[in-house]
Amino acid sequence: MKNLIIKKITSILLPFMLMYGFYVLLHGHTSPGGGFAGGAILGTSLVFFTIVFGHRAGERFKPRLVLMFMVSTGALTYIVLGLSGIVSGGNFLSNDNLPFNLGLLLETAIGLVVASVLFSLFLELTREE
Amino acid sequence: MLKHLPVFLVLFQLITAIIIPLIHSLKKQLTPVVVLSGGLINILLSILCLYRALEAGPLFYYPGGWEAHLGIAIILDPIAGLMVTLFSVIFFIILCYIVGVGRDESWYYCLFFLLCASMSGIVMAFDIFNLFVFMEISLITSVALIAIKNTASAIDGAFKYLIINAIGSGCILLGIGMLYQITGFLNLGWIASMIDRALILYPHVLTGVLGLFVVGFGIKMAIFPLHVWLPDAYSAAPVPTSALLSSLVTKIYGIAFFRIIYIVFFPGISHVVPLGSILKIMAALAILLGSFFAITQVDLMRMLAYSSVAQIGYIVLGFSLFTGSGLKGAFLHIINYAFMKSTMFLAAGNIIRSTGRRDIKNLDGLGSKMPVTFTAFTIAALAMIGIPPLNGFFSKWYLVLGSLEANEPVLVVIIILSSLLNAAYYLPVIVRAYFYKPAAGEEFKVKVVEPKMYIPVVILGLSCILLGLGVNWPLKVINRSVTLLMGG
Amino acid sequence: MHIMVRLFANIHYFVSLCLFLIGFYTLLSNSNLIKKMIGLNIMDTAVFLFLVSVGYIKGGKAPIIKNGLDVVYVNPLPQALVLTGIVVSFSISVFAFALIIKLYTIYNSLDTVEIMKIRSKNDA
Amino acid sequence: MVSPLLIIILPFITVIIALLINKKRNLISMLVLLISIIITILVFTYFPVIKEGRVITSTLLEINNILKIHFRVDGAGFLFAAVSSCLWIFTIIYSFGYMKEYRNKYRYYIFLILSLGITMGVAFAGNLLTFYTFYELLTLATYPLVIHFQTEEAMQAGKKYLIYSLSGAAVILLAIMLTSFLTEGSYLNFTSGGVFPSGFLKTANIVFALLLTGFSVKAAVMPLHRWLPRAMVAPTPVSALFHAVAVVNSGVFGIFRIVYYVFGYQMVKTLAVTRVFLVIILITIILASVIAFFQDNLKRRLAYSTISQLGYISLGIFLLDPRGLAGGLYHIFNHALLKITLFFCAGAIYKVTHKRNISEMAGIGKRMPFTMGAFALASLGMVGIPPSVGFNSKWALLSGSFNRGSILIMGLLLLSAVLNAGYFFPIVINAFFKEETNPNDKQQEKNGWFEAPLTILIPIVILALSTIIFGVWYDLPVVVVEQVLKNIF
Repeated sequence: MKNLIIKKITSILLPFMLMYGFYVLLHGHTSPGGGFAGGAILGTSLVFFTIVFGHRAGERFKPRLVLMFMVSTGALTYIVLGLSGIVSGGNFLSNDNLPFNLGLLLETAIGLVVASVLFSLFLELTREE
Repeated sequence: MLKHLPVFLVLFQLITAIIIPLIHSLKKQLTPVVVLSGGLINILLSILCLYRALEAGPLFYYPGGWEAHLGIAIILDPIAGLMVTLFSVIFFIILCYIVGVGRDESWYYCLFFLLCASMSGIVMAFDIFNLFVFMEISLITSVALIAIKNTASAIDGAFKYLIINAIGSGCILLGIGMLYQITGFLNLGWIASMIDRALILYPHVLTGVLGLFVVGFGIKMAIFPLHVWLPDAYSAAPVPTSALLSSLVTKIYGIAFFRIIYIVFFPGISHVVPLGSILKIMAALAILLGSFFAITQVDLMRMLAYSSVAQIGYIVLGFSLFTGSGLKGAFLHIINYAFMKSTMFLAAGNIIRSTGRRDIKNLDGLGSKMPVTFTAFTIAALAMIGIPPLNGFFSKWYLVLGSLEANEPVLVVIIILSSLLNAAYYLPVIVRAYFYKPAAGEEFKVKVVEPKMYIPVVILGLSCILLGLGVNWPLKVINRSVTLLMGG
Repeated sequence: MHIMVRLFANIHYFVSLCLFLIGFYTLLSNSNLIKKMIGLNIMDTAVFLFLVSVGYIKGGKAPIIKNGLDVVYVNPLPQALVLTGIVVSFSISVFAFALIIKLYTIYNSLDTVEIMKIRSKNDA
Repeated sequence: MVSPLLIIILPFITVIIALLINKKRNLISMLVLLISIIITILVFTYFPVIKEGRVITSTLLEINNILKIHFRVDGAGFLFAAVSSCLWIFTIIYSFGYMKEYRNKYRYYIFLILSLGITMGVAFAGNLLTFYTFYELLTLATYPLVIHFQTEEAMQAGKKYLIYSLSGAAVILLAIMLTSFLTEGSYLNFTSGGVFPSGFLKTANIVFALLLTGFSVKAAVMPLHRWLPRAMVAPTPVSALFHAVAVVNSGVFGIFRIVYYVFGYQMVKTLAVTRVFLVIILITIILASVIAFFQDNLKRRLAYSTISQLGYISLGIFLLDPRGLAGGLYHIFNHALLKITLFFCAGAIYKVTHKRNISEMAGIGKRMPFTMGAFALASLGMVGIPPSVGFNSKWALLSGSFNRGSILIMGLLLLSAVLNAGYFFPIVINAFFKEETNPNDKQQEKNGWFEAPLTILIPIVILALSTIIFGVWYDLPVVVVEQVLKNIF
């Protein structure tokens, strides 16, 4: 998009959007919100960025591969965290005997997956052949 | 550690699904190795599951440590163990076939494993919502598995599949919400404990729930009037996909549906709605009309697709008889059908791949050109028709016995008639292939079928014979499942 | 009169039913693929509305347990259901749109009737 | 003495061996001959046991109470197996000559030996389900033989054969399932005296009618016979073997088994269906003879004669009388021997002169004296003239119906014998005493004998002689049948 105003406003807004996304993500276990909502906000902000600044900007860092790795890592992290419940003697995903807050870490993993999936879906759908 | 088996199984499948694309992007040569070893370990794990389920009775598992009425519930009973094992075996053979064909698509494998995970989830879910989630995963992965072929007809079929099944999902979700509203639980066991009260207080709501479930699951199972999406999707999909989808996926929705029916609704609901009769009529129509449609098809794959519509009818029939033998027949037919149909689809895949022809009329004289593939196809077709020593006969036997127990002689006639109809559309294919000569100018240019492509087909075909001679073994497990469902 | 009162008391169920039917009608009656998807989404929304209203308690707070406070919470389970449902419907929509884009590049049309015509022409 | 399983499995193993030695296809026909001889010897090892009146039963595979692959070697089964396997040897030798210049010999021999194994299965099956299994397999294994020439006509005939047979089998299956349901699954093993519970008379009628309908298809009882004349497009050895011996007899044998070993003759007597079926059989006997009278195609005439003769066997079974049953069982033996000879002769004539129609065969006896002589001998047997083998069974049938006190049946039997004479003797007379009508025939120019090759001629001559030998020395069937009768009555 060539509109200068939109570009400027976006560049101002973007950090706040990201921050809000992280806020929702990290406070998900004690307040409304959580991994999916936060991840969605993060992903949307990236989408927003790409819409305004163009595909070139969005795809600057070979995002397809990076995103694929992020999705995979997020999902694997979730599974590994879940398994830590078993290791500590409880059921899968159980939080009872763990020294750390499983909820927060899980939300982070989910957020990672959601944000990267959302963004990669957007990139795939809008890709010009 | 055996306690965690069901989770391990699903997690293993998920992890394999996730790492396949990663490995593929790092080192391409490793992909088939990872895929095949993943399939093998999958078989081992699922056999372990079956063993655990048979040895120590049903195992309930609650991830996160939440109790049954709040959290997710997973069950590992003989039904789940049996289905998981069946699925992993067929799955592995089809994987071998894909590797043999040499598809260089890491995403294809990834989706296959995801589908496998969601299937395991469906059969092991003991709370409705968890079931719903797994069903949606399997919906999306199966559509992706169809659309991955990227031809116009495949995408058309996939879209149709997606939209119609999404309506089904909506219905199911609405039904789940209503059921939750009147019972206050999502766990099947707890719902069942509340259902008697609910039947008295809200009979109409329950009828509505049941209607939504029948429509929703009916779409997913492709039971007769709701089957419209199936032929387009299966005939256009890549061959391994249609083999897997047709032989197992729709049947596993059936298992999920009837598990809900048996645990929650049966037998109280029969005072409110004649559920059994409705399902029986649908099944009978599916059996007859599916076969009739199959007879009229000219395209081999479409014929096989319509035949799946008919075969789903058998399974629904067996379940909806609400008798012991009927249930045995249904379970046995799920197992047998998985082997028969995947044989046929993979054989058809070989035929199409090496000749480029899909029309039945153009297959004259192919039998001598592709003897191995066609022998397997013949065995599977004869099993479908129900020739005694082959496996298809035994499931029909139990279905008939179940219908007699349920005092439904009309259904017996329908089953027998449908075997004749089966013969009417399978035998011409075989006869043409073996005994007709290709028309002038229509001679084949057959590409060589490599052993790695036909060995999976042969293994599946042989297992049709072995399952026929050794019906004892699956029956043992099935008997356990049946007593579980019949609550005895 | 009595019926009206009951209807008003259960207005969310009524609305969700209406939305469901509107969505369903849209899905069936439109030949445009995008409009079909809109119909599907309306249907999903109706289901979500229904689910949320099932768990809603008037004056209830967000269901996060803090020590020592004894307040009325809304039922968290339906919210979890809706959240999951939204994820599912989102992914189905995205997938469907991906397929629609593919169809559009193949047939250069979004209309199912036209696509059918083109297909039958291609077959013949 | 070996397990019946081995006899049944042996052909299947042969097929596997045949597939392995695919390269040396010439060996296969010899291998098939060898195996059929071995099988015949193995079958005859049962003879001492049968003579003592013992019955061997063995269970191969017990899936559960319902589905059990069970074998039973008794007199009747032995008779059927012995007749079939002996005639199989002759057929294979005959095929060496007959099939020489046709294509797909390899397939032909493989399915021929496969059918032998399956026929042995039918003979030795020990319960209804096992019987049904082999009965169904027999259809599938003989189909490739029926359509062997793959002409349009053959394909149509094959289609008809399949439709009729599979539908019949489906009806049988329905009946078996009903029986199994009524008896709670556990009493399907053949037992002399019957296993069907006596409580359900109404259902018993239905089941019996269904079973009879199903088996009538292969036994070619009249309204269900239409596949048989059409199936005459098959190569002559196949017509001879299947439409005189194996396939049609399997139907008749099925009727025998259900009447005496499933329902028991006491019960059958009380069933209403029995009378109806008896009438249908009598109509079949007479009507088929009349139709045969008007056929000009030799093989078709023989086919209709087969339908009529099968009626005799069914009649013998349905007289429900020791003498009558003996007649029926003798007639399995006699008819097989006689009809295969007749078919072989027809094949030899076709092979040498390419003539199918009787009207073209005038004077052919002078050219092919051995073949037509054999034909004449077999015709004598068919009519039932004493020194020949056919006399025994007709006599037994007559005395059976006399015991039953039915003058009508006796009269119809005699009438049918006259009709037999009426459609067989003209062929013989025509062949020996008329002048050749077709002077343009190539063979006309050469004088003298014009017999078929030795591989064709020898089986014909041996079989024709044996019709007389067995007519005089009738111990073998008598000994066996006596044991069967002792077992049943």
